[in-house]
Amino acid sequence: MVYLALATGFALILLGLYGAITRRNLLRLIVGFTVADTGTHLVMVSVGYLPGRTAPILGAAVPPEVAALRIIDPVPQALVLTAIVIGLGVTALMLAYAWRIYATRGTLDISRLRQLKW
Amino acid sequence: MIKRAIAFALLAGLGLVFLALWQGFEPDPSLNRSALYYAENTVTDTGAANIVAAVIVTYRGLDTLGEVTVLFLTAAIVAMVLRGGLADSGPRPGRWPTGELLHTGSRLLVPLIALFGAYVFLNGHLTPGGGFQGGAIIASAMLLMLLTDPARNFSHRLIATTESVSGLAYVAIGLAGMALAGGFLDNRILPMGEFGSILSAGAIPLIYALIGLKVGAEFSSILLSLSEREK
Amino acid sequence: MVSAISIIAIGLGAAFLLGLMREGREALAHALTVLALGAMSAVAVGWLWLLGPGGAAVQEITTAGTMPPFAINLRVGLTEAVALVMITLAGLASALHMRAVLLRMGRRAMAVLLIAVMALAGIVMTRDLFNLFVFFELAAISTGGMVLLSDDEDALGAGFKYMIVAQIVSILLLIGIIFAYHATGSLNIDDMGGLAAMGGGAALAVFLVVAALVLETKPFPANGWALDIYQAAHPGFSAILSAGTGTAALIAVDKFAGAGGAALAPVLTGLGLLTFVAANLLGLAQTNDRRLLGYSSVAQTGLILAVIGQREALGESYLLIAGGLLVGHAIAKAGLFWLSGLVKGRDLTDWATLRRSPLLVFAMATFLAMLLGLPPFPGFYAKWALVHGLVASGGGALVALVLIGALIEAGYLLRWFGFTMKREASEAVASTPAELALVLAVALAGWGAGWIWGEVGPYENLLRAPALLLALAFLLLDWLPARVKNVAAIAALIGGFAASFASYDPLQMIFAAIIMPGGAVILLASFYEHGRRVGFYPSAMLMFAGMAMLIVAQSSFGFFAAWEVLTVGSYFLILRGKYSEPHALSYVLFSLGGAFAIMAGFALASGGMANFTMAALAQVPLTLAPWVFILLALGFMTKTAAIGLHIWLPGAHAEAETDVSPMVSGILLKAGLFGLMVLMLQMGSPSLYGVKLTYVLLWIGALTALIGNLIAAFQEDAKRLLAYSSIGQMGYAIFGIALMNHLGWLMALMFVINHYIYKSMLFLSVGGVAKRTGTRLMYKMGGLIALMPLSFIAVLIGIIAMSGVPPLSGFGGRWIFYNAIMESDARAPMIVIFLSGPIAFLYLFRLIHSIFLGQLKDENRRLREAPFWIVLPQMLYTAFLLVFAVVPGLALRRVDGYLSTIFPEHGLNWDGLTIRSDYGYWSPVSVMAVTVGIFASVLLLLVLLNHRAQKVKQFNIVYSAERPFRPETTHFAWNFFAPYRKALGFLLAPLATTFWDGVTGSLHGAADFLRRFYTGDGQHYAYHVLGFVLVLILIVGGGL
Amino acid sequence: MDFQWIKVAYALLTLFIVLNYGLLMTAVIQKMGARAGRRYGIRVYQNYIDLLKNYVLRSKITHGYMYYLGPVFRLTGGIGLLLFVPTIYGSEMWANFSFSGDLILALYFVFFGTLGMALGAGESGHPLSALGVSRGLSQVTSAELPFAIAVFAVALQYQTLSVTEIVAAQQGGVMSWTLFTNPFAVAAAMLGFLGSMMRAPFDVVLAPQEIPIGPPTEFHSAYLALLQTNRNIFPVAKIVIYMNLFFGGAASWPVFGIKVFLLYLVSAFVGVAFPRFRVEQSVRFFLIWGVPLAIVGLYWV
Repeated sequence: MVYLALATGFALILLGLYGAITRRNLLRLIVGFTVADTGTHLVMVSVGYLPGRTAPILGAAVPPEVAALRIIDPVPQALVLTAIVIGLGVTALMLAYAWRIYATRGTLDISRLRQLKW
Repeated sequence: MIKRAIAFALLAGLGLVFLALWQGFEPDPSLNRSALYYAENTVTDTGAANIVAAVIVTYRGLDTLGEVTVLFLTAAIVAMVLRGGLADSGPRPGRWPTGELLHTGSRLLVPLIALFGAYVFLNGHLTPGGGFQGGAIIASAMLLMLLTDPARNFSHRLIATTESVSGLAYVAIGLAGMALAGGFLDNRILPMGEFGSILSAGAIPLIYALIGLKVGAEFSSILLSLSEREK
Repeated sequence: MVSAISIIAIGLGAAFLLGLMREGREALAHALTVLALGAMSAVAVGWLWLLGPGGAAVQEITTAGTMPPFAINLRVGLTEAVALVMITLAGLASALHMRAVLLRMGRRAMAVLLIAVMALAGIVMTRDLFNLFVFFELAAISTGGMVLLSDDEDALGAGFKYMIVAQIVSILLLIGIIFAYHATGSLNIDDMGGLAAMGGGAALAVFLVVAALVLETKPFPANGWALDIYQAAHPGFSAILSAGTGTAALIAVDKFAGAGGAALAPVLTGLGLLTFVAANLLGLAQTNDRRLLGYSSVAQTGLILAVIGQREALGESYLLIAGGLLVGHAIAKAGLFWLSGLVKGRDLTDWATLRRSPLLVFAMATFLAMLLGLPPFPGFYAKWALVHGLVASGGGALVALVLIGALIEAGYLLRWFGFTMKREASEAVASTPAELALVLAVALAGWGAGWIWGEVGPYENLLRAPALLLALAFLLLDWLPARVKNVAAIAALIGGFAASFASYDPLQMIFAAIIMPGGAVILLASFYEHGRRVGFYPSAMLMFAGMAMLIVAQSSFGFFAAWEVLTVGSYFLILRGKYSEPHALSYVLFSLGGAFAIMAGFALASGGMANFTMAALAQVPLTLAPWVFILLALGFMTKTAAIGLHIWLPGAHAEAETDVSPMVSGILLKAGLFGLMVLMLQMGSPSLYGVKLTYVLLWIGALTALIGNLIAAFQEDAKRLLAYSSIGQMGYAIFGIALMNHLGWLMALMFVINHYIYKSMLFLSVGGVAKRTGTRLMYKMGGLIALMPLSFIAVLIGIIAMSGVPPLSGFGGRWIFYNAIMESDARAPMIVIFLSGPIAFLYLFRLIHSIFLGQLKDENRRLREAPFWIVLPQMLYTAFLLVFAVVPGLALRRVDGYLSTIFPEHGLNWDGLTIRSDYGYWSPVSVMAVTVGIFASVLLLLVLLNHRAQKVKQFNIVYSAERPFRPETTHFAWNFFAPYRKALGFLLAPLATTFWDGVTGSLHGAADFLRRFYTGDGQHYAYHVLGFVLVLILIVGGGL
Repeated sequence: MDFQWIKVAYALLTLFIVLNYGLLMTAVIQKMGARAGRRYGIRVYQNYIDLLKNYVLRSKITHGYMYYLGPVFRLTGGIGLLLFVPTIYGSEMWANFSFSGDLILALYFVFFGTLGMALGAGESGHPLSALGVSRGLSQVTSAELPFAIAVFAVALQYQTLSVTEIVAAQQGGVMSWTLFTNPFAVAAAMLGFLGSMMRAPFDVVLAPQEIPIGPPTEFHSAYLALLQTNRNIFPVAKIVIYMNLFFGGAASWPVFGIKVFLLYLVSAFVGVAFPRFRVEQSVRFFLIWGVPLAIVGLYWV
C-alpha cells in the first residue's frame, strides 16, 4: 500500500516533468509541473505513513495517553500542507507570467523566448 | 526528436534515482523521535487536539508564516504582473449573462460556504482542517460570486486591508510570543483553556482564524486579479 | 540587543503594512520600505558588532518555546551575522537605488523587495531543513517578482526560465528533505551530521538536498537561467541577487556540508573550481556588461563553493578566506551592478561615459580591485591565505586552477576597465547625488572591509602601512592643481627617503635612491603639465609606495603585498597613455600572472605558514627549493620582461605619457631585479635534475639581451626603440645577477643606477621631442639638433653612457662585466651575450641620427626646444653622468664593500684613483683626463686651421651635382639597418607574440564556442539541471 | 702610480713615429698592390703630399657642431687607442698611458671615434654619409663579434685582462705566441681584423673607387686631413693590439715595424685576392665563419 503510493508519487513526478520539459506550450508546461508537484506531495505523505495507524488527531478515538502507539507521523502532513500552498503560489505566479508573456509577445511557445542566451 | 530522446534519457536517470529510493524505503515500525515527541507532548505543550495543527501553527509556525507570506507575495506579484499588462488588453467581446439558477443558487450558497469556511478554520486545532482549508473555502465563495456576476466590482481595498491586518496581527502574535512566552510564535500567550474545547490551545485558534482570513483574502485577490483580466 | 529574528518580523510586518496603504502614497511606502530595511540592517550590524568585536556567544533562537529539533530554531554566529549584514545592506542600498522604479511599480513591488530580503535572511539563520526550503521558495518567488521590475522586455522570458528551474530544484529538494527526515527522524540540520553514512535512502537523500542547494549557487553548467536573470533584471535587483542570494545559497551549502561527510568535500571543490574557471572563461566572450557581471558572479560563487569544499584542509583560516572572498565579491558586485544602473548603454564600451566623473571611476576601480583580490581589500588576504592553505594541504593543482581562473577573470575585468578609461565617451553620466553617494558609500565600505580583514587576519594590515597611506592621501588631494600636487609628491618622495635613509643596508639603499630621490627627479618633468591631471598622482604614488614597501619587506606577505601595490599603481599609470589601452592590459595581465607565480612560490616555500620571513627562504627543503626558485624567478622575470614574457613591455613603455615612460622604465623595472637579487641572496642556486637554475637564468639573460637589442635596432618608433632596449638591458642585468659572483652583482647594481639615469634621460628627451613634433616615428624627424640642442646633448651623453664607450660611466659597467665573466665557467651563454653587445651601437646611433641629425623637415622648422621642465631633469642627469664617470667610487665602493659580505672573494681593490680586480685595472680619472687632453689638442688644431668656418644652409651638400630640396627623400632614416635586417631578420620572427596571441586567441575561441551551450531555451536549461544532477550522482555514486 | 709629465712627451714621440710609419707603410703596401695589378702605383711619399695639401687647404664651411667635431672624435679615438695600449713590451717609456685601463678599455675605446665620426657625418645631412654609416656600423659590429670572443678567449687563457701581462705570457719563443697556443681564436680574430680594416673585400662602406660615399663624403680640407691622419694611426694602433694579443707583442721598435707591416700586408693581400662583399653578405660571413671559429677558440682554452 505504502509502496504503491510511493511508486505512484514517483511516477507522477516523472510524468509531470516529462510534460514540463518537452511541451512547448507554457500552459501545458505549467500543468506538467502541477502534476509533478502532486507527485511530490504524494511521496511526502507516503513516507510519513505508518501501516495500520490513524490520523494524528486526539480526542475520543485516540486519547492522548495512547497517541504514541496509534497515530501516524504528523510531521510529513504538516510539511505537505506547506508544500501544497507554496506549489500553489508558484503555479499562480507562472500562470501570471504566461499571461503577461502572451500579452507582450503574442506567443505561448517557450522556444520563442530565447532572446537572452550565450 | 532528439529533444524527446534527451528528455527521456534524463528522466530515466532520475527514475533510477527514484527507484533506488523506493527500493531502500521501509516504513517506520514506530514513530520516530520527532513524531513521538509530538504525540506525547502536544497536549501539554499546546493544548491542541489536532497534532498536525499544533505542528503547523506552533512547532513549525515559522514555516507557516512563510507559507502565508508566499500567498501574500504571489498575490502581490500577480497583481503587479497583470496590472502591468493593462495597456495591452484591448476591448473584449461581451459575455453571455449568467443564468438565473446560478444567481439564485449563489445567493443561498455564498453565506453558507463562508460560514463553513469560518467553521473549518476556527476548529482547526480540534478537528481536521485549519486556516488554509478554511481560507480556501472562503475563497471558493468568492469564486462563486465571480462566476455569477463577472462584472461585479469587489472592494480591493477591503480585501487588501483584511490581508494586511491579519498578516500584521500574525506577526504581532509571533512577537508577543517572544515577549510573553517561550519564543517567537509560542502559542502560550493565551490561556490553554480546557483540552478539546473551542477556546483552548492558546493562540492557535486565533492564528488559524487570522490565517483563514488572510488566505481567503489572498486567494480572492488572486482570483480577482485574474478575472479582471477577462473583463 | 533585539533578537535577530526581528529581522524577519520587521521585514514581514513592513510588507504587510504596505498592503494597508492606499494607492498613490508611493513615496510614503518607499520611506516605510527604506525604514524597515534600515531597521533590519541595524539589527544585523548590531549583531555583527556584538559577535565580532563584542565577543558575544553564538545566538541560538528557538521558536514556539520548544527546544529543537522539535521546533524550528535559528542561529546567528559570526558567519551568519556577516551574511546578514551584507544581505540587509544590499537590500537597503538597492531600495534606495531603485527608488524611481519602485515608485512607479507601487507598494507591491516594495513588499516583494522586503520579502526577498527577509527570505534571504531566513535562509541564513534557520537551522531547520524544511524551513530552509520555505525560505528558498520565498526567495525564488520574490525573485520572480523582482525580475519584473526591469525595463527589459526579455526579463519576462528570463523570469519564466528561472521558475522552471526553481520548480525542478524544489522537487528535488523536497524529495531529499522527506527522505532525510525519514532517515533521521528530525528536520534539524544539526542532526544531519554523518547522515550520508546511514543506510536506506539516506545517502541519496543527502545527495538530492546537496544537489539542490548547490544548484542554488548556480554551478556550471546548470546556470544558464541565472545568467539570463542577471542580464535582464534591474541592476538594483541583480545587486541583491549577486550579493544577497549568492551569499545565502553559499551559507546554506556550508550549513549542510557536514551532512555529506568527507566524500562531499572533493565534489564541492571540484564543482566550485569548474564553475570558477569555466564561468570566467565564458566571461571573456561577453560584451553585455550585466551578463559579464553575471558570469563573474557565478565564477566567484564557484570559488567560494570550492573553499567550502576545502573547509577541513583550510582549518582556522577558513573563515578568513571564505568571508574575505564573499564580502569582497558581494560589495564589489553590488557596487558594479548599481554602477551599471547609471550607464545607459549595455555594451562594455558604453562604460566610457563614467570617465567624466572621477569619483565613479574611483568606485569602479575599487570594485574591480576587490573582485580581483588586489590589496588592500579582503579578497587579497583571502586569496593569499587560500593559496597557502591549499599548498599546505597538498592541493597544488587546485592552486593552479584558482590562479588560472583568476587570471582570466582579471583579463576581462581589466579589459573592461580599459574600455572605460579609453573608449569614446558619449555624454556624461546622469546620476543624481543620491545615486552617486550610494555607489561611493559602497566603495568606501569596500575599503572599510579591507581594513577589517587587515585587522583580524594574521597578517599585517596594509592600510596601516605609512607608505600606502601616503599614496592614498593623494586621492584626497586630487582636486588640487597638478603643480601643487607635484610639489607634494616630490616632497613626499624626498621626505620618505630622508625618514628611512638611515635604516637601509647598501643594497636597499641603491634601490631606495633610484626610487625616491630618483622618482622625485623624474617628477620634475611633470611640472610641465597644467590643469588637474586627475588620477595621475594617486597612481604614481601608489607605484612608488609599492616600490618603497618592497625593498624593506621582511615577510613574504609584505613583499607580495608591496609587489601587488606597485603593479596596480603602475597599471593605472600606464593606462593613462593616449593609445595604451591594449598595452596596459597586457602589462597588467603579465604582471598579475607573474604575481600569481610569486604567490604560489611563497606558498610552496612556507609550507602554508602564515608568517614567513624572506630570510626563511634559505631554509626551504632541498626537494622544494628548485620549484620555489622557478616560481619566484618566473614571477620576477615577468617584471623585468625576460624573453618570452617581454611582449607587454614595448607597448606599455612606448605608449605611456612622457613623464610616465621614464618612471616605468627607469624605476619600475628594477622591482624585478630586486626580487631576483633577494631570491638568490636567500636561496643561492638550487639545482633541478642536475641543472643549476642560475645557469638557466644566464641563458635567459643572454637571450633576452640579444633579442631585445636586435629588435630595438629595427624600430622606427623612438619610444619603442628605447623600450626594446630596456628589455635587452634587463637581460644584461639578469645575466649579471645569475653569474652569482661578486663582480656580477656589482655590475648589476651599477646597472640599476646607470639604467635608471640614462633610460630616464632618453625617455624624457625623446618624449620632449615627440611632444614637439607630434610623432614618435624617427624618420619623420631629422635635423633637430639646431632646434633642440639641449635635448640633443642629453641624448648624446645618454647613448655614450649606455653604449659603454669610455670615458663615461657606462664603460665602468662594461669593465666590471668583463671581469665578472672571467670568473664564470658558463661559456655558451657568454657567447650569446657577446653577440648582443655591439648591436646596442646600432640602435643607439640610429636614435640620435634619425632624430637630431640629417635633414630637417619642412613641417618641423618652427619647433622650439622641449619644455623647460622636461629638459631640466635631463640636464641634471647629464651632470650626474659626467660626475659619476670620473668618480664612480661614489656609490661603487660602498656597494663593493657590502657585496664582500655576500661574496667575499674576487672583489675590487681601490688603489688611489685606480680600481683593480683580479684580472685587470681601470682608472676612470686617467681615462677621462687623457681623452679630454687628446680631444682638446685635436680640437685646438682644427680650430686653428678652420676657425673661420661658417655654417652653410641645409642643402649645401655634394649630391651628384644636384641640389636636393626635399628633406623627406634626402633624410636617410627609414629601415636604417636594411642590410642587417637582410642578414639577421629571421631572428626577429615574433615567436613570443605569436605564442601569446595563440593562447589568448584559443581562450577566446573556446569561450565563444562553449557559451553556445546556453541556448536561451528554458527547457534546455531544465535539461542542464537534470543532467547536472545525474552526472553528479555518477561522480559521487561511490563516495556517498 | 704617480703621473709624470714626461709621459706626455713620450706619448708625442710615439705618435710621431707611428704616424710616419703609417704614412710610409700604407704607401708601400698600396704600391705593392698596384704592382700586383701591373700598375705603377703611387709614389712612396705621396701620402705626405696629400696630407699636407689637405692641412693647408682652408675651408669656410661647416654643417654644424657635430660635423665640426666629428673628425676630432675620430682622431681622438685613433690616438687614444694607440696611447692606451703599451706599444713596446717591457718598456715603461713606450707603455704610454696604458695605466689608465686594460684590454677592455682599448676594446671599447675603438668605438669612441666610430661614434663621433658617425655623428659628424650624420649632421652633414648627406644621405650617402648616412648610408655609409649604416653600412659601416652593420659591418663593424658583426666583424667585432669574432674578435671580441677571441679576445675573451685569450683573456681567459692567460687569466688576465692586462695587455702587458698577456704579452708577458707569450714571451719565450714563437711557439708560445697565441697564434700557436690557440690558433682558432687567432683565426677568428683575424677575420674580424679584416672586417674592421675597411679594405676589400669589406670596403663597401667607403667604396672609394666609385662616387663619394661613406661617412667622409662631406668632409674636405682640414677635416679630411684629420681623417687622413687618423687613417694612418688608427690601423696601426689596432694592429698593435692584435700583435700584443696574438703575436707575442714587440719588445723593440724594429720588431714592431716588421710585425705591423706583415699584419697589414695580410689585409692588403686578402683585399687584392677577393671581390667585394655586400654588407649583408659580410654580416653573414662573420657570423657563419668568424663566430664559430671564435667559439672553438673559446672552448679551446
